[in-house]
Amino acid sequence: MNERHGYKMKLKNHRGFILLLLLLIIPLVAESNYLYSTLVIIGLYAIIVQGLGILMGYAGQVSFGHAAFFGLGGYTAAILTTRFHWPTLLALFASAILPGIIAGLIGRQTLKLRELYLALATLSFGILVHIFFNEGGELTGGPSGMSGIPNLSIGSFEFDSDQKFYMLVWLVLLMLLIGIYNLVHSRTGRALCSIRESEYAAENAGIDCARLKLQAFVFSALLAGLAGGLYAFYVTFISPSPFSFHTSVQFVLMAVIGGLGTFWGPVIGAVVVVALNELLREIVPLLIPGAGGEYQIIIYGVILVGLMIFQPKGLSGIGQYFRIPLKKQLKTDVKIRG
Amino acid sequence: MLLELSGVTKHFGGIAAVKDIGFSVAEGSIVALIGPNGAGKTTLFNIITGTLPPEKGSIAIKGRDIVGLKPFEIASAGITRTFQNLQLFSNMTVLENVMAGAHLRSKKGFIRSFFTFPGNCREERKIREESLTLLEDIGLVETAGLFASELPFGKQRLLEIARALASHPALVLLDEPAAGLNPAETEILTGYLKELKTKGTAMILIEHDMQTVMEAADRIVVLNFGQMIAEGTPAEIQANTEVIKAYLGEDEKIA
Amino acid sequence: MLKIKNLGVYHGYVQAIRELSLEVKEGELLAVLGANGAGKSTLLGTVAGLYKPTAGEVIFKGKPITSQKPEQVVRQGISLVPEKREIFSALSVLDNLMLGAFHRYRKNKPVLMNDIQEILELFPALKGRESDQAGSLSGGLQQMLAIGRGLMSRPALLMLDEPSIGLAPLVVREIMSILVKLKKTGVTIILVEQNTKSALKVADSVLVMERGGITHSGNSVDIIADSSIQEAYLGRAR
Amino acid sequence: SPTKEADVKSAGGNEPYKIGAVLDISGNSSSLGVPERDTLLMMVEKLNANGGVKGHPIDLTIMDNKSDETESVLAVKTLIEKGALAILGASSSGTSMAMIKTVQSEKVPMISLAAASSIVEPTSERQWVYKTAQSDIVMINKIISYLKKNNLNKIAFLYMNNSYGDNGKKAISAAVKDSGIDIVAEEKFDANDKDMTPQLTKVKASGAQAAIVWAIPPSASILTKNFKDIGLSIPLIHSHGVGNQKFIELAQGAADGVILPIGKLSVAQQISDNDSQKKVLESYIADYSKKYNAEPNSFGGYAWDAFNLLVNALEKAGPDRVAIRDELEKTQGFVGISGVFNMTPQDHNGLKEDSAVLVQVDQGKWKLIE
Amino acid sequence: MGEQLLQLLFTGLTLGSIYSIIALTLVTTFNVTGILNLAQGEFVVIGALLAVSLQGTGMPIIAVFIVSVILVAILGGLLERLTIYRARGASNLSMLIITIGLSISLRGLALLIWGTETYSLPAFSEGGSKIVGGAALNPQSIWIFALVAVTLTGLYGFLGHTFWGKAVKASVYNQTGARLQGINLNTISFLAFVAAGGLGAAAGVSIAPITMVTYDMGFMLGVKGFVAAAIGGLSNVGGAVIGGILLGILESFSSGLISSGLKDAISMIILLGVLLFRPEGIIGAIRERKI
Ligand SMILES: Nc1ncnc2c1ncn2[C@@H]1O[C@H](COP(=O)(O)OP(=O)(O)OP(=O)(O)O)[C@@H](O)[C@H]1O
Ligand SMILES: Nc1ncnc2c1ncn2[C@@H]1O[C@H](COP(=O)(O)OP(=O)(O)OP(=O)(O)O)[C@@H](O)[C@H]1O
Ligand SMILES: [Mg+2]
Ligand SMILES: [Mg+2]
Repeated sequence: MNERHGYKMKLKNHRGFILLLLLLIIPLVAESNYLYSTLVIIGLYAIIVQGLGILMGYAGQVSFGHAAFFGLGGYTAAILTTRFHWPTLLALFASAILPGIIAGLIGRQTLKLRELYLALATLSFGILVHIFFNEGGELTGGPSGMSGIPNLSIGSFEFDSDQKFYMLVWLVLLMLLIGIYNLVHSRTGRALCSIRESEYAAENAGIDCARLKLQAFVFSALLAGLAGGLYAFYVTFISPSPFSFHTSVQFVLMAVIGGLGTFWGPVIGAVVVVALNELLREIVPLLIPGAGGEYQIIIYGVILVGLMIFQPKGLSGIGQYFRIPLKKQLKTDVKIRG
Repeated sequence: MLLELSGVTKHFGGIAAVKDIGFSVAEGSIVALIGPNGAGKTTLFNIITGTLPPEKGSIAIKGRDIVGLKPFEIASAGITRTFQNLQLFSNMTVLENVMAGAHLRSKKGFIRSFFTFPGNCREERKIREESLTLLEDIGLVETAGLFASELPFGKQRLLEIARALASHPALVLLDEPAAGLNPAETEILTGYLKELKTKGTAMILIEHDMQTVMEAADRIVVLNFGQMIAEGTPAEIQANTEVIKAYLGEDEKIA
Repeated sequence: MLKIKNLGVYHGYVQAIRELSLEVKEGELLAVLGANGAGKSTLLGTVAGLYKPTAGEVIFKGKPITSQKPEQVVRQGISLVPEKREIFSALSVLDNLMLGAFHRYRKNKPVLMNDIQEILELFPALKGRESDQAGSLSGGLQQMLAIGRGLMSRPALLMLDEPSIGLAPLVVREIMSILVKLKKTGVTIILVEQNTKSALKVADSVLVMERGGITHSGNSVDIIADSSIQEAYLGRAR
Repeated sequence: SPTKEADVKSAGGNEPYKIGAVLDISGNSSSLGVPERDTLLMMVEKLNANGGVKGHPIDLTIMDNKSDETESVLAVKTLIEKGALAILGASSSGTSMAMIKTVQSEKVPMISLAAASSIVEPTSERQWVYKTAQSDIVMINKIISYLKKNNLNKIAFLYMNNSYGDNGKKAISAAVKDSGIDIVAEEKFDANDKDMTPQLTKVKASGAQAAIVWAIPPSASILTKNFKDIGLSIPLIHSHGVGNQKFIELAQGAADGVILPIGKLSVAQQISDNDSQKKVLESYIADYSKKYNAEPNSFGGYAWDAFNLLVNALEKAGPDRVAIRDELEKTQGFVGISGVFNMTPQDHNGLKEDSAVLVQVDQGKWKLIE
Repeated sequence: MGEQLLQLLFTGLTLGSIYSIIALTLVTTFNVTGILNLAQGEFVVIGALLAVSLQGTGMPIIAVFIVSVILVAILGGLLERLTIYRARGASNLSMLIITIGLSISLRGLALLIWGTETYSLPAFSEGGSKIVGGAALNPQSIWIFALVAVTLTGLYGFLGHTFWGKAVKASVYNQTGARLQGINLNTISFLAFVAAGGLGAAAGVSIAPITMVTYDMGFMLGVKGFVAAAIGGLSNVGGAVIGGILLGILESFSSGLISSGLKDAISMIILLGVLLFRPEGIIGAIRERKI
């Protein structure tokens, strides 16, 4: 949150919200299902990465296993609706809660680990869950997954069109953003950051690191699960493959590309990664006639590397180039006191 | 008595870092902890704050045994500290560092943080004001907006002190606060600490600058090779030949 | 020996050094004083090649070494003992000392070993700790190690950034006398200190920095006489 | 990636018929997607060169879903946006399944190139979905009858731990129920496992009289090597998943004696001249090897079938999605690469046992048995 | 039964040899640069694929081996200069992402050049598996172990017993400190990646006869190697090898005796166990004092 100049920053963010709202109106005019579904996917990822952003960017705890929570959410929704015929809305709630609970269970022990070791632990958790999806037999439908998931409906209102779903997803995201905005500018947000910076100091300032880390972990799992549930209702078919380790890495990519420890980072990250994929799909063939996926992959990787080299703190940092330094503060700084 | 230690012991491999230490700190008093390098002073701090578990011994604050409590619990019991090898929140601003230090001064939990109740805002504003005054007092207010990592070394140490004080602790453990300050700055700091004391904050002070120690401390505890070789008033300690031999050195004159 | 011509250094937006010029003679012990944030560490860091100056030049033994990389600067015979110590905490004390000599030789153990013995003689507190992890040492011991490592490189110009930090009074005096001995062997020394008293005892000449520039300079005697400096840096009664 | 067909306007002046394809060109199942893409490109070129569909050139847009289900959804939506009359693909079951909701709700005919029967069943919920690859049951039945003939009634079943193997397993366990054959060992392995000896040692211990394997190379080849190495001598029966020269190559000699059911493509020269498919097969092989100087494989075959089924329907129905769908469902006696298609409202695949043959590997060549 | 167990052991060793060589290459870069190179698997694959192409030209296998090692070593160095070197000073995470980016691009490149096909290489020594005590042993795995042994001794000698080795370690723990002692980090990281490339290729060429090679195989290999390395303790070359062998044997036995579907699950659970109860790996290293 590094608010170098208190409320000024807040204003800036409000501008961000307004800008976002305006951007969200446009597609409603455009009336393109393709655009809607792209935005739905972006929205879902943004939800996940927002949570991951809290965990990684603020609390400083890496997770390479969030695809697992994403999947758990998806499968919860799928199983509850198809196998047990729960009402969809209820199932959606469950799809957020369950991953949250699981995160709570594994978090206590896992979060004691640092950096790479935590990354590894979450990674292996992710792989375990993915194996469960594959081996779940009747319950999960094994490798071929399960189809026939109903549309999400609230009362009699059914989210059966891309447009409706688009509005739902981004409404959810917006509300989350506002909440998270408050969070990161609150005492809790500060405490999270201090954990990232130095756990020893944080503890000695009376911050219960273990608890707070766990809360952040559970929260991020909840969001991932929620997104998973929405995904299941959107595609109405679910199989293990979208929830593999690759996806976890994708989420981390989005978080880092967007900019860790920044408020808008996750959204930016999600937009950029998905949009980049779609753009390359369109553009590459124009540049290199007859080019197949190969070129897309290569270019995607190259862009990734480039970003990390030239913008290692993430894209949302670009703003800093335009921000004027706070002359006054820095001048007085060099003054000696006494 | 605010803090009471007895029989506190800790080994590292072969070395007895701290051996059977026992002394006590009265409310609103300053106890100085001195001794050669490697005597076990910082280790003792780590033990008191719960960062390291003691092997033996008891530690009680206001009569309540705090051995085995987690550091954050001990902090909420009213003990905070500074670190000899700085542990600042480097990528947070100076102000944020202090406000984080004031964590215990407000209550709002994870879930409530998602909403902005007027109450929360008031709380937040209060903390902010308090922190700024604290920075004012310690002379860092101009740098409030800088990242802690951008401060010069000496000011980073001052920031550590400010952060430790932010939660209005009953007892502060200061690990060489004057290191990296020049004599003039040290004097200002000493004055500030004494003022704090009159406000009722007790302190344990690890310091190699005898001037400060003698000026500020009510009592002095001397460690050597993990053992307590002397305890008493500044006057007594200066007279103590063993201390002079082990630590101060013969020709060290103290004003 | 070392010439600095109107140097300018920035940290981000902060100008830490502005139009600073100075000259250090061979075999001189120069003490640099100044309040926090005056720019002392930045000055040393720039000479050592850690920071790139935006203006001016640094000349060592007549050769310009401006904005050379640290690893190059060391080979010129300049060694810095940084204020944050920068020891290799996971390596043993012995390895730390050895690496101090890295730019001198890469093998030839015996020679190295008796150099190390000499250092250990200077810091008896480190004796018997040779195989311990440097990171497990106490703050002061780490400081000694850092200084010892600096000495191991046998520099022509030795720069120490607040070496007295965290050291017991006895040790501080020990170190100061070591510096004097070194100086006698012809080593040039720049000593940044906040422990003004001890520093002034040993310094030939003194230089007071403020806001990245030099406000006073001269031999230690004059400086101690100067009342304004008394006020600002030495405090009363010292 | 949308690979535009060379010169759309070549045929007549008429405005082109837009169709789209979503293929797994990169990613896990790229070995399926690539030959399919090549085949489609070849077909479109050829068709447009000869005047297209009633003078309307075909404007085919191929998109790569990177073997990813989410990408599949996005891809198919783009194509429908762009006004595709019908969708070909996707290459594998998962990616196909992911597209079904969209084509069903948008009412766009889709012809999948994947095998899983769940793609087109229940047809009541799949009015718009068709597929050209034989369902596993077709192949399984071939194998069952072979087992019966040589009264091998204790079998071991090994399968790849993905949807291909999974469907195989489902099919066979259903098929053996009342056939007096029982599965004495059932083992699976991962697509990227490097050594299947452990599974095979179990088979060895189980006393099975034949081993049936449901997998594709390279793991299928590795398994075949291991099978030889540990000296198993029972008949080794593979699935059509290994129906390409690569399998034999990689097995490095170990493949000899392997038996498998397969589409007729790989044994085109050996099948009798009065087989209705013979001509079609030979022309496809000729065209393909001329253009890419490589043997076509069954995946390319699925694409060939899908494309021609669609063209067939287009000729009758014209540029109208509903009509195209109806025509597809009416398809009768269509002679393709994978077999002779007879679609019905209940059967959106339309292939029967006669579409497959049993072959055995003999000195690194397919040899027709029966 | 005994025969079956022996067979499982042999298989385990074969797998183990593969995992340990990968783990070893990973740990090397990690120890020397502090970077966990997720593109390591791609080095392996490209090494093997190059070998396939070279072998097509009728070169003797030994020449193939050498040439592809050299080529990939160059590739490694090149990539380091183009990416890692330019990003120096960035956080570990950024570095990790960079290596992920590299692995993606390299995979794409491999796909472009060699397509989706699976290739294979002839074993170093003629005439397939040997039957030992009624169980089949793949002689290629012995070759791989030889490579492991050579690499291992090399690394131990270098890191443990040379002055440069110390310098390298030091540079991982404290970059500023290292530079102030005259240690040139750029050279070190450059050489590290050259080595990573070369070792990767060597691994690739020697495992290909068993595993065969497809353009997208690197990722899975990387993960397995990563797991193996972690079981052995990430910063411990010897541990990496032991971890690899353990992982191999574990997989073989659990798929032979329990369930092939769950073998990965089992190794993951073991990994979690190691992480939680012995984060420094089965071959522990001392943890340092933090404050
Ligand atoms: N985590 C640890 N592992 C091993 N040894 C340790 C550890 N912590 C402290 N020690 C040893 O315990 C002894 C006391 O260390 P401590 O830091 O308490 O000394 P100190 O009194 O603070 O010295 P200084 O004045 O130099 O800070 C030292 O010998 C140190 O090496
Ligand atoms: N990493 C940095 N980023 C930004 N500004 C910095 C950084 N390091 C130092 N500065 C600024 O540069 C100026 C000089 O810092 P420097 O550390 O050289 O002072 P100093 O004389 O060494 O102080 P001290 O005696 O406390 O060590 C200070 O104003 C400080 O805020
Ligand atoms: Mg200490
Ligand atoms: Mg300084």
